Amino acid sequence: MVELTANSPLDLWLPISLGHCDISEIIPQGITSISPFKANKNNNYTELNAVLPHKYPNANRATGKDGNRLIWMSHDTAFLIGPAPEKITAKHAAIVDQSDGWVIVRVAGDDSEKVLARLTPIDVRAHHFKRGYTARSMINHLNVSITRVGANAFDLMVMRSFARTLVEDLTEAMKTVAAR
Amino acid sequence: MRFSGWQVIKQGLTGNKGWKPQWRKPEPKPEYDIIIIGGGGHGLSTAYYLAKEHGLTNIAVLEKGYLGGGNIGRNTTVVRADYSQPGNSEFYSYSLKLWETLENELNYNIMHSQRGTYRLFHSDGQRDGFARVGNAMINQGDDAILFGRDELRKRLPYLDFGNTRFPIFGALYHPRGGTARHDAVAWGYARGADQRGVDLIENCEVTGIDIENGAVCGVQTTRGAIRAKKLGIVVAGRSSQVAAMAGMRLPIESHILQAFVTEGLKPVIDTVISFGMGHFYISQSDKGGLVFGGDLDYYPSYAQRGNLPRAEHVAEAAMALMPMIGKAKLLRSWGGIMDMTPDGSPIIDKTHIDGLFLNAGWCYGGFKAVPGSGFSFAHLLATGNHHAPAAKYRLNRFNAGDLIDEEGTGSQHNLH
Amino acid sequence: MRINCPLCGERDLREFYFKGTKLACPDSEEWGADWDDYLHNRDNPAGVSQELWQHVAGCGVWLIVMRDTVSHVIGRVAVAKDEVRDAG
Amino acid sequence: MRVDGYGRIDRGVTVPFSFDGKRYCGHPGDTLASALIANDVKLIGRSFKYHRPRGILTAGSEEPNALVTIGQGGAQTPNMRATMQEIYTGLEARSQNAWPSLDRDLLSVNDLFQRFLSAGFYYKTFMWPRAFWERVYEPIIRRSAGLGALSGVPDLAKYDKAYGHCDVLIIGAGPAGLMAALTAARAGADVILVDENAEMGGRFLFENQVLDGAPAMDWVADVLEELVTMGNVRLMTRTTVTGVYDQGTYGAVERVSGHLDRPDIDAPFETFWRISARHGILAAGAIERPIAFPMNDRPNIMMASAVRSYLHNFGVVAGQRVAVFGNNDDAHRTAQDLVSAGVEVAAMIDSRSDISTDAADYPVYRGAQVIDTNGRKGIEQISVQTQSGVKQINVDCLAMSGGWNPNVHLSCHLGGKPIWNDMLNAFVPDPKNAAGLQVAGAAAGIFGTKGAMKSGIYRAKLVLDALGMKAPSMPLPITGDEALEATPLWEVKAKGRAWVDFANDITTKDIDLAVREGFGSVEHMKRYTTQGMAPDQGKNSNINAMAVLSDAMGQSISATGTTTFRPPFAPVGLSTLGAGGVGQGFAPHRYMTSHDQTVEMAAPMVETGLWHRPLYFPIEGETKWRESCDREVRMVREAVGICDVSSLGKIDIQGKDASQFIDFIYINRMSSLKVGRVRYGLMLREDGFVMDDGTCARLAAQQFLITTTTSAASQVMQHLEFVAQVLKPEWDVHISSVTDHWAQFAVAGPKARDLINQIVNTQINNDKIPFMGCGKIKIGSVEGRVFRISFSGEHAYEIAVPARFGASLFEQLLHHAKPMGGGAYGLEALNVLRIEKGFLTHAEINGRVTADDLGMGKIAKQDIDYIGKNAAMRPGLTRTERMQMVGLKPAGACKMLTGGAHLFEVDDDASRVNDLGHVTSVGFSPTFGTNLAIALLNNGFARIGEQVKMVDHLRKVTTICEVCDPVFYDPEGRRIRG
Repeated sequence: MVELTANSPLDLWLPISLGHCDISEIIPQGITSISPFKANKNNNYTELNAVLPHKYPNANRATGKDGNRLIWMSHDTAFLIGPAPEKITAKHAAIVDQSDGWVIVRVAGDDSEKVLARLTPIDVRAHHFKRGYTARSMINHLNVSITRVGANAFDLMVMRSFARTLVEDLTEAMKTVAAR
Repeated sequence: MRFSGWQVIKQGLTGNKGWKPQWRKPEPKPEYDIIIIGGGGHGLSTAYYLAKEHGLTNIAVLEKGYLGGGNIGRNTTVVRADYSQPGNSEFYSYSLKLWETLENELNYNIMHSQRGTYRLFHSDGQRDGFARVGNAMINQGDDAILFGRDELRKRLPYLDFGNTRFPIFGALYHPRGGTARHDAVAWGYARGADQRGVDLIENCEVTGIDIENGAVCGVQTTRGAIRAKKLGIVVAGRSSQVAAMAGMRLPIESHILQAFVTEGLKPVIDTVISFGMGHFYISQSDKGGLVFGGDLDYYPSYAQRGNLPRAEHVAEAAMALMPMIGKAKLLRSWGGIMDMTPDGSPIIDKTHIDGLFLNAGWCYGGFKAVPGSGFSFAHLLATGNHHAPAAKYRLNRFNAGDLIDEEGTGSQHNLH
Repeated sequence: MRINCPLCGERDLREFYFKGTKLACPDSEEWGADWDDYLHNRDNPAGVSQELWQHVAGCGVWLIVMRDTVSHVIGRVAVAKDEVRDAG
Repeated sequence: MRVDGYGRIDRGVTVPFSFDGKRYCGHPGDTLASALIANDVKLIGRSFKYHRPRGILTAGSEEPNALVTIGQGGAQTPNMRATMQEIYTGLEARSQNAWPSLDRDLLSVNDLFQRFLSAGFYYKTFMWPRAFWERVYEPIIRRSAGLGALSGVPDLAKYDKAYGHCDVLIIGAGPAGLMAALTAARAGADVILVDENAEMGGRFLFENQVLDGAPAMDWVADVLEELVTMGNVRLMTRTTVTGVYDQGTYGAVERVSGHLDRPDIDAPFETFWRISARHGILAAGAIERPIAFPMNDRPNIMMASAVRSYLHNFGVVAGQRVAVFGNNDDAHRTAQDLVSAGVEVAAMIDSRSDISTDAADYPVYRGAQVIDTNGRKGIEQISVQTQSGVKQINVDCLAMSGGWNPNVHLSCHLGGKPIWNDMLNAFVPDPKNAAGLQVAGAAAGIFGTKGAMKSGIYRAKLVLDALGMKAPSMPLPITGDEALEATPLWEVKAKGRAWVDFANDITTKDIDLAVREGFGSVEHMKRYTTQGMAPDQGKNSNINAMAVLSDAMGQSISATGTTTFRPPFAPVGLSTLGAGGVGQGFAPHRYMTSHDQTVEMAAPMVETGLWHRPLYFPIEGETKWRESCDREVRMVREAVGICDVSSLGKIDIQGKDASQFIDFIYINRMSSLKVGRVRYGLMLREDGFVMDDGTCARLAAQQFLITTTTSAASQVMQHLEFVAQVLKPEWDVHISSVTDHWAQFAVAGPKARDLINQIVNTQINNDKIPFMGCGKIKIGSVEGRVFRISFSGEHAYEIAVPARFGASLFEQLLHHAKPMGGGAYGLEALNVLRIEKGFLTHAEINGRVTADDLGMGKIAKQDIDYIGKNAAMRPGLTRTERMQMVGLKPAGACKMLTGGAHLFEVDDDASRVNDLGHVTSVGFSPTFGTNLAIALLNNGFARIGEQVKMVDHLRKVTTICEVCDPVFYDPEGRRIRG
């Protein structure tokens, strides 16, 4: 029997530390895209929340913690980062396995805000973008999900095929920040 | 007064006191045979050809501001005939032929410089697409050459052939393409029309179009009412507003196109180059400034100014393609208002109102079209018949589905 | 330019895509003047215009934006799917 | 020459640099201009048109004359302002626009012919003979025009971009800006304070002012210290705000390392900032304006304020015997400060006759004007028209002041013009112009120190009010409020050329000529003379030119008006604005999971829609791409081939309305599709033309998976969201791109099933997965999907696994295929295979074709509505003589077919009027041993079996072709079902 092995486009690329910033790949147990159907949206996600590990997040917010986090991803979708929820069915929401569709890169360290300020048009400074906040925006030319997961830590998600461009952009920004 | 080198010397020796106004500043008459609304490049060339080709001289050009103040004075000055779609091919070819004799015809040095245009391609598929265009150009009787990478490298060694994001495979070269001094084109036509008796009336804004029994009878202006039985609207950037005065709604959305110029530099780019994988094209003016542009800002605007994302994209494309111009400094940026149509091609047509004619929708191909557009529109105004090279630029072609969609991007106005 | 996305907040122009004037799609199944108007003809006002944008690099929502084409001042921004539902 | 006891430079350290190859020394804190003045260098460059000797005019970013080239090779930067360039050890500066040398410039002969080179002369000549324009005249003009030169090699320095956010952006850190920053910061607002100089302080740097009884710079130091320690303030020096954009967006250039002799290798040369500010305060000060008097362009004729700046900030003076010419009180400060510093002031020439001169300790000529100057490469003598006649005065420096122009530039970037103020004799900002941008201090026409500081506080308070913040009480330092009394003096009417625009060599005579020739509107004058279009962007000349124009037109300055102020405020390097674009940075890369192996296999890559895809996989002995391609085609036809097709768009559509949604987006019916089945589908745009094609698989009753072409994937995704959210919001449907989640491989060829069965846990067969069927597979512990679809005409599958297993699956497939005579194939073979089978790509779906044109009209639904149905009914889209998709094969002696060639009747000329269509795709078919093509041909369906002539002028090919059905290979479809 053939057994396939798993790998990541960033296997040989990360982690990287430069100046006061470190980037590393977070490989979650799974990523499940959850898009509530109208009935669930209309009853404030009551039924849906009953089968989710955390509340379905409001816009621009993430719920839960490392290893099991719900991140608001778009006008109709949140991603569950963690083990796939078992009880959820197509009755509640459109469920799509995105475990391999996106890569997560954690940007951490004292200069992480400065590095991100070179690449994203949104304001990620702590008093504007607190822990538990998430945003859909851009990193250079890439569409990205940015979530603050700690005092100086952010999780960036991009579609898997863009992973190396994300790392290249981050590395370049880390270099210029460190050089100043 | 005829312009010539001798005249320049003669006047120079007498303190340059003998030069005369290049056109009169007449008061509007109560009535004209034909009124052209819009004293931009197309309006002035229309008036010129009405006088020259059709002997019609009881003509007024009404200009809201100053002559040549519209897109003729805010473009990137490229003149070419490299179109492939029936309708465009014959028109731009005709227009280029007019360009080639314009200086001597107008006795005005418009600095038409046939320095060639290169359209770069970056894949085999794009090469075939450009080959289709180049073959269409030759079918039309114009010139085109397909250069591979090696030949192109010899000609344009300063392009990044080594490490650019989208490797350069070659270019479609159009030797007769080039540039011209934009303002001078407007002034040359203005002087030529004026010499033939056309009244060029500046600071005269049309505020209403008078229509009786389905026929045009004149206009209301900030300088009073003026009668005419034929009226040509040639007001790129304000076409929808002026047409609305006649109760018309046009297939036009107005978009902003930014253009840029650097400080003067010693000669470095002796041709016109356009990038095939990002929106960027560039030439160098006779004064030494690098003149370049890109795509629309994408949102409708009448503001004659753009925003940063487009400016940055254009500069990034410049750096991707030719990093040797990195040390050139951007001096000025500006925005022209483009009449974008649902197929990217213009309109030269009669309207459902007798005597009301429309010349609009040039998207961003207007500058190179100036001679052809004026010639064809004058023909239509004077004879009532469509001039063959512009015969496909009908107003109802969108409804009829007879589109001239060079880019194949469909009915969304801003995608052309 | 910055547009206030009702879901994401105020964001830079570069995150948005402009499609065109917001017009109601005609009901008729035959080609006719209503379709010609929908696809091609525009008021194209020099002033406030009702426009269709997508927050494509953000939450993906389609927006109805009231925007002045001369001053670029942006007025009401609404989520298109809510707006249409409210109207219906 | 240095003046002891003056300047803020560090005299304890010397900094060597060179100018035109000659070595000099300066001190830390010097600009190139101040260091050259210290070394008594007067001649810095040659003017644009007449190549006249020029020196330093100003001490700021508005400098029009002292433009130099810095550096060598890729670092060579032309047109750098000597007044802004800080010196560092090893700085190499060179003069511009002079040949063979600055001192002896051959083209200075132009100055002798100046009477023939007046404004616009070139429009009147160089027309004969015609061919001479490109060959003779233009090259000469171009060589003599321009100023500095690019090196011609790439700029290798680093640049970057950044975003900033704040409540208040304050532009300019002079008296007004610092007060505004302090006020806003103390209230708790989020503040960014930028200044274009190396140090903050604005005018205080350049004057000897006293605040609270101490030097003003002590106060500046205190303020900066307070601001630095607050957490809510970002101070940015060497930063120029270059443009104001909508909704409080500002562009700014920060000069990061261009002043350092050994910057960090990763440090950017400059950073381009995009700053989003809820409010802005423009406190950019004012620029002193020159006076247009005859021969006012000689080296060492300087702005009076610049003379003062050089004295106070750098401790240098340009001359030992200085005259000052002005129309205002401020000019007297220059005279006074020079005297205090021990420099001889030979004359203070004041055009006003009604001033008191009692207190002056220098000679004052009231009601006098400079009417001429002398001196070859620097001023030596001036002629002064005094009330008692003309007097010659020997001087080595002349300071001039025509009053001050508020720096209104940025306040006009959002449209609108400044307004003329008769009291100030200057244009001041129109408060209506820039929403959200307050103007304070000299930029608003408030020239006195006290007034400027007060206005800084006031403007900050307005901003704080709007932010809902409480303004702190702000005590004002004790200082004077010296009013700027001035009487306008634009032009000295005397014999000789008086420059208005130094940088572009425009004199008052040029403006007079423009008016004489009818170019009297301000825009016409600008365009005709080119006034204001030089590197200084008219900062020194615009207002004077308008005044001279107004005079010539006999109208007021406010009636003349200004031209439009446009970004950038100061020139911006393209490397800076385009930071990130060099090399690979211009656009992202998308990689498939097989990428690394593919590169290892030496496959050349090509990009479609940002995805890198292999063209072919060369094996040993193959030297030409065709050899590889032919082998790969035969491999698929005879054995099995593997192709990574992960880049095709994959979109998951779910919901109770998914089925009618799918029916609405495709022309053909999908709702009848059974679970586990796949159907080909064609999508139209709203305008009735074909948008894309692909397959649609029904995974469950309410779940579909559709595929798109690689290049149209994002367009289709956006289109579907538009349909779901805007056209059909009442439908319950969700759309997700799963392109990146699945690694998908085409396995094609007669042995495809055998190959798949070697790696899957449970064998597949024709019953389980029939043609156009789909289902689940398991490979070891990995669950995947299989689709029985074919783009090659062979028995084929696409198998998909989660992307983390993609590389491994590719490896396994190759490993197992090898013994079967199979292997990987690339896009070249894929293209040949699909041409043989007559399948479409975007070479055919060119945005101008209808479903009918592609022979697909027959699959369209007749009963229910779908996107594009109505628009496709237009007469122009339904004519039978439209171009239709056909196949072509060579039928004559020439067997060559080329993409992009056009088609004609065999006996017709290859000209436009005879054009019948064109070739969209070409490939050499090893299967048929000939070239095959797909083409769009007028009325093509009716012409099958006939001959046409293919002509490619560009590649010089003419081929007689037979028009065929585009399905060359296995038209009955036996193999595909096999």
